[in-house]
Amino acid sequence: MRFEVGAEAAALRDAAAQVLAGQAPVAVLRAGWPGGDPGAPAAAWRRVADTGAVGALVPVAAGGLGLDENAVVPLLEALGYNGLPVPAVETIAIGAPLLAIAGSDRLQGVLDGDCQVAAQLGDSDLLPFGQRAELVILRQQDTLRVYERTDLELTPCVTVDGSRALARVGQLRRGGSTLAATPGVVASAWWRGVLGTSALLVGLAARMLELTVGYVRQREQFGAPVGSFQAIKHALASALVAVEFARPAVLAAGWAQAARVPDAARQTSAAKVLASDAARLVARTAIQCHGAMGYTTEYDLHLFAKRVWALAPSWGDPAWHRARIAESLGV
Amino acid sequence: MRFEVGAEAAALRDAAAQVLAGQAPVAVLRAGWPGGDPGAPAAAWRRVADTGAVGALVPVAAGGLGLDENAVVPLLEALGYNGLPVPAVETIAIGAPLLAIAGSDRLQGVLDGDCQVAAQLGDSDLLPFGQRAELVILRQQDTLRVYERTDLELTPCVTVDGSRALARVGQLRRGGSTLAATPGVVASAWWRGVLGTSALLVGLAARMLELTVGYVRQREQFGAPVGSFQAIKHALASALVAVEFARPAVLAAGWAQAARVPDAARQTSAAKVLASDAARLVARTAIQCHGAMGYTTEYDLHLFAKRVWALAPSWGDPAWHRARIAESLGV
Amino acid sequence: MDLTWQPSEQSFRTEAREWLAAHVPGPMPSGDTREGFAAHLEWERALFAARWSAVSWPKRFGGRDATLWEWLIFEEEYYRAGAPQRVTQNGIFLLAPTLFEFGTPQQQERLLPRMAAAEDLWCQGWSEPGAGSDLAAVRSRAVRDEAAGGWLLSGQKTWTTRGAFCTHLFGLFRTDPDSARHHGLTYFLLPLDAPGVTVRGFERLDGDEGFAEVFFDRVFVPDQDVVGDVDQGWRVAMATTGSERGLTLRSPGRFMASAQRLVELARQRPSDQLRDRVVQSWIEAQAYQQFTLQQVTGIVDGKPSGPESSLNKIFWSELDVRLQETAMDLLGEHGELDSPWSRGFQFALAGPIYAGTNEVQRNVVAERLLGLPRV
Amino acid sequence: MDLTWQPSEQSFRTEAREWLAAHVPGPMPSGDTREGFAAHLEWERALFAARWSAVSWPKRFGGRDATLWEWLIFEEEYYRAGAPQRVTQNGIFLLAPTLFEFGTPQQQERLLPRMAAAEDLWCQGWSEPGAGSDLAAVRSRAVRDEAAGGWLLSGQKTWTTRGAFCTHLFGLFRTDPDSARHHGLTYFLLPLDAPGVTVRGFERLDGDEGFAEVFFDRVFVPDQDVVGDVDQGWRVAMATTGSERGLTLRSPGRFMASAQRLVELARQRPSDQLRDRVVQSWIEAQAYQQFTLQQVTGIVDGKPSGPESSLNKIFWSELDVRLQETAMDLLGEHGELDSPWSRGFQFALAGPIYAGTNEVQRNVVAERLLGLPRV
Repeated sequence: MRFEVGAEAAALRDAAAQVLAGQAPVAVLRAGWPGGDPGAPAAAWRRVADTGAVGALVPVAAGGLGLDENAVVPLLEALGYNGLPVPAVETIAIGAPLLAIAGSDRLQGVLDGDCQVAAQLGDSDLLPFGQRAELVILRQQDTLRVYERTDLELTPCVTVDGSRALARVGQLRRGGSTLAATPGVVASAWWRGVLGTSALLVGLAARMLELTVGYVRQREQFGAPVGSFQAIKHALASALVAVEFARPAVLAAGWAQAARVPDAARQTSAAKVLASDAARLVARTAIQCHGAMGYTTEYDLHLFAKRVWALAPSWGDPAWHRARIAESLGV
Repeated sequence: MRFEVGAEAAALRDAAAQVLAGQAPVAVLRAGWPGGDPGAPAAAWRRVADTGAVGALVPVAAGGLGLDENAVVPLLEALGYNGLPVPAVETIAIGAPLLAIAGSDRLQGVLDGDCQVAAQLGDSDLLPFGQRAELVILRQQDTLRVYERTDLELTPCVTVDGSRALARVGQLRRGGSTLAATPGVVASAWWRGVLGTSALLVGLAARMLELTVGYVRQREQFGAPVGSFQAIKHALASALVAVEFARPAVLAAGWAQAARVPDAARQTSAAKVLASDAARLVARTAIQCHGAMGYTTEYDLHLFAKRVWALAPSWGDPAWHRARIAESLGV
Repeated sequence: MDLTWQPSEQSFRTEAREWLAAHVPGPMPSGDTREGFAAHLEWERALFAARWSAVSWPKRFGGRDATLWEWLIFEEEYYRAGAPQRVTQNGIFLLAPTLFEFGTPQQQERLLPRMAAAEDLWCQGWSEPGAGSDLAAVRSRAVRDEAAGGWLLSGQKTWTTRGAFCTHLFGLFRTDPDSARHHGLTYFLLPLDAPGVTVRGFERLDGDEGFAEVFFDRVFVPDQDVVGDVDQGWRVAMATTGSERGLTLRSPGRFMASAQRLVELARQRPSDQLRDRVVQSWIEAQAYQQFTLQQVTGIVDGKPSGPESSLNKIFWSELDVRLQETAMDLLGEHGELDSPWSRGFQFALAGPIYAGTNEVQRNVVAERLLGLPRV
Repeated sequence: MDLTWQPSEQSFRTEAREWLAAHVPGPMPSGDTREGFAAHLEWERALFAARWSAVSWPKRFGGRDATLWEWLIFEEEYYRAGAPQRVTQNGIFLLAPTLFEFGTPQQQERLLPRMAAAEDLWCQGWSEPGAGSDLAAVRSRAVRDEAAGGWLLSGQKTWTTRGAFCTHLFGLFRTDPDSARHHGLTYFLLPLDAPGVTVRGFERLDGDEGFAEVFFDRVFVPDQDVVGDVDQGWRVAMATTGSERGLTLRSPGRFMASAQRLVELARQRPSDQLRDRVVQSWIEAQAYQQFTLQQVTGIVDGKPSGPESSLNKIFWSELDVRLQETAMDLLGEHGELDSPWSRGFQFALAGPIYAGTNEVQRNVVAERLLGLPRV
């Protein structure tokens, strides 16, 4: 029994975090919004790829790092914390490993960070990053198929988080090839997506909490730092509790997936519930503690809060995951 | 449009409250617990009856005050506030008016406060005050029947609120007579019970809040009154909000019943939800704000909190009432 | 208790409902964007033409002498009809009550009709940089210009809602340089095109350019545009923040209409798991209505609503957040699409912040209604 | 990450599970009542006889030298088996860690074996009248008796759990009369039958006589019963309140077992409306387990758990309240009957109060983990 991020996983996470801190400041996040230069987040993604991060789940023989879900969770938490608007979960946790299994010639471009992968494995017709990702993975019944973006009918959508580059997927689909047809492979891709999204949410929550703590320490009202008021202290303490109890649940779910334990899916559902609820609580608390400042787009907080509002209901919303757990518990 | 307790209703409430303040101090509440003298609350109830309160819904011709539900709500709020362990809702809102309609010779004893009435109009086999009330009203399918307590098989139960004198009703029933057989009359008796219980809950909540405010104003910790800490202030402010928004809902439901408006039942369900949730919130907040003091039976708070825990799930718990509202809204 | 409406009130309701049914325009861009503001101005002028823009005002200023009850009825009908947001609300609901109480007859005659007609568009200058909820932390100052018979205003205001589109501003400035906190402040009115005023709009959470910073560089304001007495601005301003926090800004009709729309959404997207939250929002909207009816009865009887208005503010703002969150949860993955619901959700998050944060409101409730010690 | 157990740990689990299955008695009255306490003492002695009463202690004091992991496993099995509450817990889980850290070898030899064997039964003397959470507000005093080689204790302690049934007390007394707050306190041990001690039991919320007031009138305590240095009692005591707040008092096994029982209750009384809350309690119990495994990994690696233990306290105590409230709601009208659930609900309400209220814990989290300013 050792519950801690292993050395390799920590090294990958730290390398990615360092690159992100240097290459993806908030200006790069803002560039992902309409009217910005989408080349900026794409360039930052290439620098992330230089660390090998995109190939975390790809076998060494195929050019990857040959790690498992234990490494993906801390990595994606770091990406969530940074907020870079790219399909990180879809590319790292789904696209790269499946392209590797399929022996696709597109794998190298993905590993190099030149090619991002969007994916919709649920029943929705909404495709995050569908306006930008070069490759798109869609589920058709029990099969996953991969398309060139240009072979699909994609209609851009206006979204709350303007950097999601969301598109609606039409019925018309040309080309494409089967990426996975084994039910187990398709299912595990879905659960890796849920896991990765949970990790992003924990990272986003940690970032917003950090921003808020910094703000309330310096901001004064009624002659004292806002952070000295007990109401603010208690709200932020509750936020920290939520984050600190969500994080181990996500790590444990990553371990459960990597170890292929029988209740890995249920643990992942629990992790998604905790991470979604924690991130939404922190978003709400952060906006409230910032006062009117949290309510502007000039200040950075909204970039992270809006990402949370997009991710919390995706990959199965908390209600969906609770219902699955209920079923497995027989209640 | 006038949303206020009318003059007659206020006079009755104030008269009852004055009697209760004098005749039913906390020692009388404690006498209702096992090992105490049940004669003490019974005697206080007779003094309440002297104000005419028991006959609030009984026509003047039958010896009552001839008032309506608008008067019963404030009266029962005062009884809830006091906490006297008697079947006030069952006797005032159900027993007395139905005995009057039935022309029963037991009415006078009820009006005089000599005879208390217990009632179980739901599907449960638990009868609050079944160990003490002289008369018992039970629902059998669509009929209400009234029994002498001694004609029923009643097994005393140990309860969290020891003053509830709860009994389990067995199958064996002797004697008894039909009190109401019209579906409308049976249904309106149920809804008066829900309404009256909601009023008791508002009164209990107000009492606990008052106790707590008094306590935190004088109690010092860390060199300052507990009530000067913002966490305590905010918790009690939230408690007050809950009470202040539940009270008008109960008054409005009382008016809706008296005016026989079509959605009176739905309004009563809403009132019960708000009153139950407010009272439980206040109980929880009050115990927390009292610290360890709230966790002893020597201090009075527990007398009111335990009553709330008994009443909130009775006469339809909040889930039941929400489900009814959902049905009526078509969601 | 009598929760029925008079025949006159019922016919007022019928008149409002019929007029609104005939005139409410289709969806328009948000009034907090530059293009949307113009469309909303047209609507405001249509309202004024039919004397619906400020129903509770005296007829001579453009109103209908409506009672407080009729005002509640109008609001109910207004929101039920899905009519547009009121871009004039800071003038009509915040400044006007102050002018009725503290303004001179000349000020009232001069300002109110133009306000009702949406000719003058008022924004408020309360918050300053570094002081949001702390309204008494005013550093913007006014220096006496005796010769010119007025004052020279300098400093900066921020978080001015729709400041970039309005024509006039009301706000507090420090007239006594030696004073602190809420002493020595004076309540001024000024046009935003006065020499020395600079307005810079910026974006709110929902992407609308709904806020502005306003800079003052020796802006001359004549004595006739001072409201109330010099150095007494705090007392004057509190009258409007009271009405902002309380009844007038958020009438129950708004939340009853939102709850009804939530119920309709839940019928379209049924969810066993969210049903109770939908019901709870409906219950709370009703409760807010009943609380308000009780409160208005008191006001009609001459009982002023003081710190009680903090109860309103806490309740409606948190009810609104819960309601909108429930809608977002019903929408699930589609919630991230730009829509009236996603905009409503983001807008609702401002509720517990503006007009005195709910933290400040809970302090008020605890100290002034429950009597808890200040220190 | 490696969330599997070693073979040695698995066989430890098997041994514990089998012993518990064979020995756990049927329902008994609460250990916080006079009759129940006697029954619990018998159970404690059975535990001791099989060396399960203090598994993590050295063997020479009656333990098994169990690792922290094995202790977690034992707790999981203990609660899963529905074994009785531990009436010895204040000694074994609060005093013993202090003795291991600050006690002399003589004190350890003299006191620990009797504690493990439930021969000495310890209660704590922390709170005083007028000071509950404020542990530093100690007014009970100890006066030096140089001639007799000891101290004379006077004053009063209250909220002493099971004080009416215990044999010994540990607590803080003021040895420096000129000191204030947490200075000048000393940590004393004494038998409750010492001359000058008066114990008065009183009732908790759930009706059990689980609390006591203890009065001291010049009670002599020899120097050998002082723990740590004179006037350094605060530092000594903080070691035990740390363990009270954190890991040792509330291991995850307890909440996993409660969540499992809640799931079983929900299967018996299915409710569409409460299902999500049942699931949420189950999720939170798992999360508490995972958090603890992470924390214990750190402790095993030598990273001390300081203010982080406030996170534990907040989480488990509020999880417990939500879990028990859900059970009460599932029971509906039957919830008011005296039952393990209704007792568990009332007991849970003490969680956010004792061992440092959650208000104090949130202050600690905000100030020491988030670095928010104290003033």
